[in-house]
Amino acid sequence: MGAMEAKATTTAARHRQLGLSDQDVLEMYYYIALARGLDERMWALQRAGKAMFVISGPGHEGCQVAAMWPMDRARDWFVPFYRSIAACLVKGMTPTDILLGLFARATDPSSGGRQMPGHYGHPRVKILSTSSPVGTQYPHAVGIAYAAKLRQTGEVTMTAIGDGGTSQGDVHEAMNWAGIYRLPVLFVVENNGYAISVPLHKQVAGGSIAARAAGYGFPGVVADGSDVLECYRVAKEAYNRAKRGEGPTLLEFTVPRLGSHSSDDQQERYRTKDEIEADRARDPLRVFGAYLEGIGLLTAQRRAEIAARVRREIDEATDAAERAPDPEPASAARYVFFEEG
Amino acid sequence: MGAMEAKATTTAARHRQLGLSDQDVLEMYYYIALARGLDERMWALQRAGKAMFVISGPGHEGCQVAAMWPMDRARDWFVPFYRSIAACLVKGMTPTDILLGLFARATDPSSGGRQMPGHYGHPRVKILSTSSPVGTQYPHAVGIAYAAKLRQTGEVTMTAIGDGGTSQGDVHEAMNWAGIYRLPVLFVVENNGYAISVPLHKQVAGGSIAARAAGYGFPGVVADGSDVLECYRVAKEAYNRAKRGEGPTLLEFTVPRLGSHSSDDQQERYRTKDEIEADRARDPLRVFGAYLEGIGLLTAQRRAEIAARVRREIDEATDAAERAPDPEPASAARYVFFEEG
Amino acid sequence: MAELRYIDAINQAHHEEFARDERVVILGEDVGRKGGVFGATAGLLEKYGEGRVIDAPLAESSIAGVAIGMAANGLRPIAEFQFADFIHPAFNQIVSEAARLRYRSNNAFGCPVVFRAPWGGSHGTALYHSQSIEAFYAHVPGLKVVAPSTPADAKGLLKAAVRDPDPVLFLEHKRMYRLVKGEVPDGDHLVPIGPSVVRRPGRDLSLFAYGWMLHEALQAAATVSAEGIDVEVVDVRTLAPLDRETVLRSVAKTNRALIVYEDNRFGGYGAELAALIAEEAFYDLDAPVIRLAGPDVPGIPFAKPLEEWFSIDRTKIAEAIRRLAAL
Amino acid sequence: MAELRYIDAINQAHHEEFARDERVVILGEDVGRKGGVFGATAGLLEKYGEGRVIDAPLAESSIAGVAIGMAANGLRPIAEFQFADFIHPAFNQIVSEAARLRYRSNNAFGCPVVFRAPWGGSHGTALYHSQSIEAFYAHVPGLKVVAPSTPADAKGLLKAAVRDPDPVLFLEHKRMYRLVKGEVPDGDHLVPIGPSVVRRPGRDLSLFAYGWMLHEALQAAATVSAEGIDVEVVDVRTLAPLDRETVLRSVAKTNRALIVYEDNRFGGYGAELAALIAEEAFYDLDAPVIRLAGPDVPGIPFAKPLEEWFSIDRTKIAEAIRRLAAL
Ligand SMILES: Cc1ncc(C[n+]2csc(CCOP(=O)(O)OP(=O)(O)O)c2C)c(N)n1
Ligand SMILES: Cc1ncc(C[n+]2csc(CCOP(=O)(O)OP(=O)(O)O)c2C)c(N)n1
Ligand SMILES: [Mg+2]
Ligand SMILES: [Mg+2]
Repeated sequence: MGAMEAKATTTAARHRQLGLSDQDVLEMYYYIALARGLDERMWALQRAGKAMFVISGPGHEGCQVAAMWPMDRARDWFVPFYRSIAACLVKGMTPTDILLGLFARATDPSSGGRQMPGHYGHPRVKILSTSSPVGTQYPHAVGIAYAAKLRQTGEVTMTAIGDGGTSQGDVHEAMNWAGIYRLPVLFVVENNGYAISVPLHKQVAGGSIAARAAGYGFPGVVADGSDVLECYRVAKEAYNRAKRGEGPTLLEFTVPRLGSHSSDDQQERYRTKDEIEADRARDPLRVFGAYLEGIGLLTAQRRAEIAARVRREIDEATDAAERAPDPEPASAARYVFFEEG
Repeated sequence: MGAMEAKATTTAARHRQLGLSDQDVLEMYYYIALARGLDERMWALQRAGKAMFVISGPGHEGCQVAAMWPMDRARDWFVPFYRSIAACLVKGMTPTDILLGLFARATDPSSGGRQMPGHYGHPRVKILSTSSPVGTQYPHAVGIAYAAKLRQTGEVTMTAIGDGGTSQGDVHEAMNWAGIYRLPVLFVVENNGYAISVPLHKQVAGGSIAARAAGYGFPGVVADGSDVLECYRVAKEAYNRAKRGEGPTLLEFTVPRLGSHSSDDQQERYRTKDEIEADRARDPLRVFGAYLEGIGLLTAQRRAEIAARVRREIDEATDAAERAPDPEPASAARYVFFEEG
Repeated sequence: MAELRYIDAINQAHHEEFARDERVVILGEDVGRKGGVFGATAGLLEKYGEGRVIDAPLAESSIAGVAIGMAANGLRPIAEFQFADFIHPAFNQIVSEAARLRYRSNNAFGCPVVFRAPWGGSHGTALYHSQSIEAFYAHVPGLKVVAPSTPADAKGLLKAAVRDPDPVLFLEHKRMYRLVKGEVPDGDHLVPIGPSVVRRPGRDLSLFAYGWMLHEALQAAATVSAEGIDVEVVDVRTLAPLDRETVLRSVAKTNRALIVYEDNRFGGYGAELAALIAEEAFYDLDAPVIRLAGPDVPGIPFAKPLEEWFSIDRTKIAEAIRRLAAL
Repeated sequence: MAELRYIDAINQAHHEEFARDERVVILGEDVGRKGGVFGATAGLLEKYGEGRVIDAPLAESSIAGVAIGMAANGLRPIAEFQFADFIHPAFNQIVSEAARLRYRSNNAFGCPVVFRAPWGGSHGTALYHSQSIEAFYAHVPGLKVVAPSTPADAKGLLKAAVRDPDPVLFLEHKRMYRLVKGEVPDGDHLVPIGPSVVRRPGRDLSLFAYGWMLHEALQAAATVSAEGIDVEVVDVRTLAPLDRETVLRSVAKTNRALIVYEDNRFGGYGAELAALIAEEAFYDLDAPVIRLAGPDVPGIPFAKPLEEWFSIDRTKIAEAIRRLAAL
């Protein structure tokens, strides 16, 4: 298929109707590929004994990139969870930032090597520091959004959690606040059907997380996390609502979990081979790649270019992060309370 | 209106269609009047300096009596909150039991004088001990219901809370559990529009508590707490669902708060005279009395008989409770852990 | 200098900080229309409006969690818990989040939130409206805990807490709200978080207390002074971080230590004071370090005879002083 | 007598109690299909089914609260918290409800619930998978707290906890699960909740520890014995209610006390031990009561150099022993 036809196709393409340029969707694909590449790199490093622990988001990247796409990278806030690698990359963290955390280096922007890998945070790009207790981030996002509304900064806040996390009382309390004050906050739920080994039917009464939003007087929508453009469409709509002062939206993205919960888990112990296999068909990297290929945007050459760029960036990031210094032992005494610098 | 017509009317009367006998509804009216009378007595004793503190439920009695009516007084469980006087009376506590708590006597069945008034509990009639932290009782009711289902005892569990209490994370977590395991539990919410001074619109996003049940996959219904028979109808239906193993129901009863939050509160500081006045028209004692009178069941004579009986029982209870001994100081050291006896 | 009740000093501190800094907001149950169940926030809603004076939903974990988020985005929130007994649902947000945010982010994010809680035993407040919670929180690094016992300190420490870049748990003893009056300096009166203060110099023994117990202790000290026992009373008004020097200096002077607290004795805050003295002032001690504290039962019972059985008062303190002085 | 790993002893205790009493159930995250993230509950689901082995929703407050209700209606629930760090959301249910139900109901209702929590620092577990939580809960009257340090005690105390009529917080040190092996008596092996035990008799000083610290302490004691310092090591395996007699008897014998715990020093559990000794054994003491504990920072950092800076190990303990012995 020649470039001419490709162009012709894309004008009518779905992404165009959503206001996304070819450039946009190729960049979105790049981020998904980058996050996936980083992911694989981290597991390889862990298996090689160079990292103690990995928790990442294979299968979650599509909806994360799509949901982050409408956000103002510099001005809006993001309150992540441990699977939010792709979202954090789009928001402005670099592969080096991520790997500095994996190696727990002194220059890790998330925590200076103080937290386990996957606990992202970055003041400059307005990503709030992540902790481990599931659910606590939802009220934080609400507080940030309340401040934005009171101070009239126009900031939108997005936060993310998994399906299991929605069982926490904090999530209910946060959504209730956001509904009462019609706050500019997007509640993302990345539903991969499991909380470690606990399946959705033992986690979510009624089976629909999005359905709960109605109980708080704001919209809840479900989108297939493999359908990146659909995820973008609902996220963009939610973002615009927030911007217009019409309050929060709950965005439930159904995604496959393309690996074990973390490097400490073996999903084969509680999931069937068939189920794990079936999930591969829902891989957003594959599905979105197929879409771009189908409309002639992702040519074999472009695919190779992107793959090369991703590999180069990850190699460079790995070297930079490995070379970075460990924190000084005595530095552990610092920052219990405020200190200059 | 003569007895003949009265009889004639009642055969067609609403309560008959609901399967309630004339005897039933007169007894229901008696319990509402008894609870109200006790209520007034407690406030009088507090004003007279004979009680330190009162928290009660004027306006809530109708829905409480109606919701408790289908329950098996001996076999089913009740997990109350501090407004549940009428419900506890129907379940089997006596006016003396209530007043022993008001006076904090050694023989107070709820706590032996250890807790503030209004913290009901009674092992024999299966009323779980009440604490003060709002919301904690919901998971307890779920645990009781889980045990009932696992042990196949056929017990139904009812618990109650106010509109403000629904904001607590525990309430969400409890309803999620109950939905997942389809437990035989009735979640009663007595919505009087205020949490002390905080109005519903600052408390409940979306404005409907009943609407939240859908998010957990079980029915939520609203009933006017002044319409005792409607409260009974929805409660009976919910009770039957629980008995049939079809799971929980959320029952939201909208009720007037016919007084201040407690003897420590002055509602005039945050509610208008008109609003407080308007509430009186919704008094379930009045409304239900009018219904019974309208169908000729509650004749002037019967009304006088009931009033006399209520006064007599409350006078006797007051004397008995006042005469009861205070706890021994050293007894405060007991029952930190299990002790025989 | 004006004489104020404890509650009025707290109310004034709110008004002054709200006027000084528009980033200051308050969220809590009944803090708006009602002005707080104890009146601590009276008048704020009328002056500063619903945006800054927030009648929060009945959900303490979110009151803490939302405050943390507000602080991350430029506000200076005061989170009021209606009773210290009801701070427990917020334990996770305060301990896992507020106290750890700066440390875990390597100083990238801070958490300037004031958590206010009316605390301690009063008359007829029973198991759930009388709890002492300081031991749980003073043990948490990253969190500051203050417990002022005078109107001047209440005002000065609250204003200092609002301006502190880190989370501060501010404990207001309910018993003092209307009972305790005192001179409060005019103007922008600040009391630094940290220093303890000697309320009554003495030679024979050092008595350490805070909150309401300080007042019972001063009464007891007055009683026994008539008997010739000269007690030094130290007000540990900041529980964490602790002013070790003032504690150790006092013991070095008197060679005897009595620690009084109304919380359950076992593992209470006074245990840390006793442990500190036993390790750092051992060679100064002429007698055992004595603790006088609440019995180890799950709460203060309601009935008067039971409440009195539980409560530490000037009489019990005077007895403990005599006992220690005689050792 | 069989040699078992700590984790296997705990797993056995579950299986035996489930077989003995059909009222025993367990609820927690991943306790079913996965058998627990550490394998403590492996095999239970297959044997006893989903009714009694409950993969709970991810909501700790309800895990505690639902267990309390189950206990009120005739079950004997074990509530597992996946990590002690995540027990915090359940603080209110455990402290306000479980610990107070019997007292507040004047013995009408009890709360026979076992709260299990893998706790303490291990390698690379960082701020949120390494916390010491014992100080928070040992302070709560109405709650029992145990922290076994051997497989035999782990099995015997867990079985005793399941049969106890009151709530028990059962702390399992993660570091021991696979590292610590030991002989476990066959049959229905029970260890009573309460008594401490002397693990190593000695003349020169008493070292009090529990959990993983006990093993580091024993190593340190072996090291210094070569130097002629004879350390008595006491395993405080029940933290609350505390066996005061064993503690005081040991100090009366050695006249020196060293308390080791890995939690933050300030207000930690060891403070109570030190305070007890300073008050009850003062005249037995030849030297200050020394505490060796974790620094007062909000958590154990992840990076190895930082983790080592924080952690108490045999080397630091040996130094403390030498220091105290020399005083
Ligand atoms: C309060 C709390 N409880 C338990 C854990 C342990 N834990 C970490 S992730 C996880 C499962 C989360 O599942 P889900 O929310 O669906 O997110 P997913 O990992 O599937 O993306 C659990 C139980 C925790 N981190 N915090
Ligand atoms: C956890 C907790 N927070 C705060 C309180 C103080 N308090 C007692 S009742 C109440 C209001 C409850 O309102 P609602 O649930 O609507 O019940 P109502 O009193 O209106 O019947 C509050 C805030 C409490 N008892 N527990
Ligand atoms: Mg999941
Ligand atoms: Mg209400």
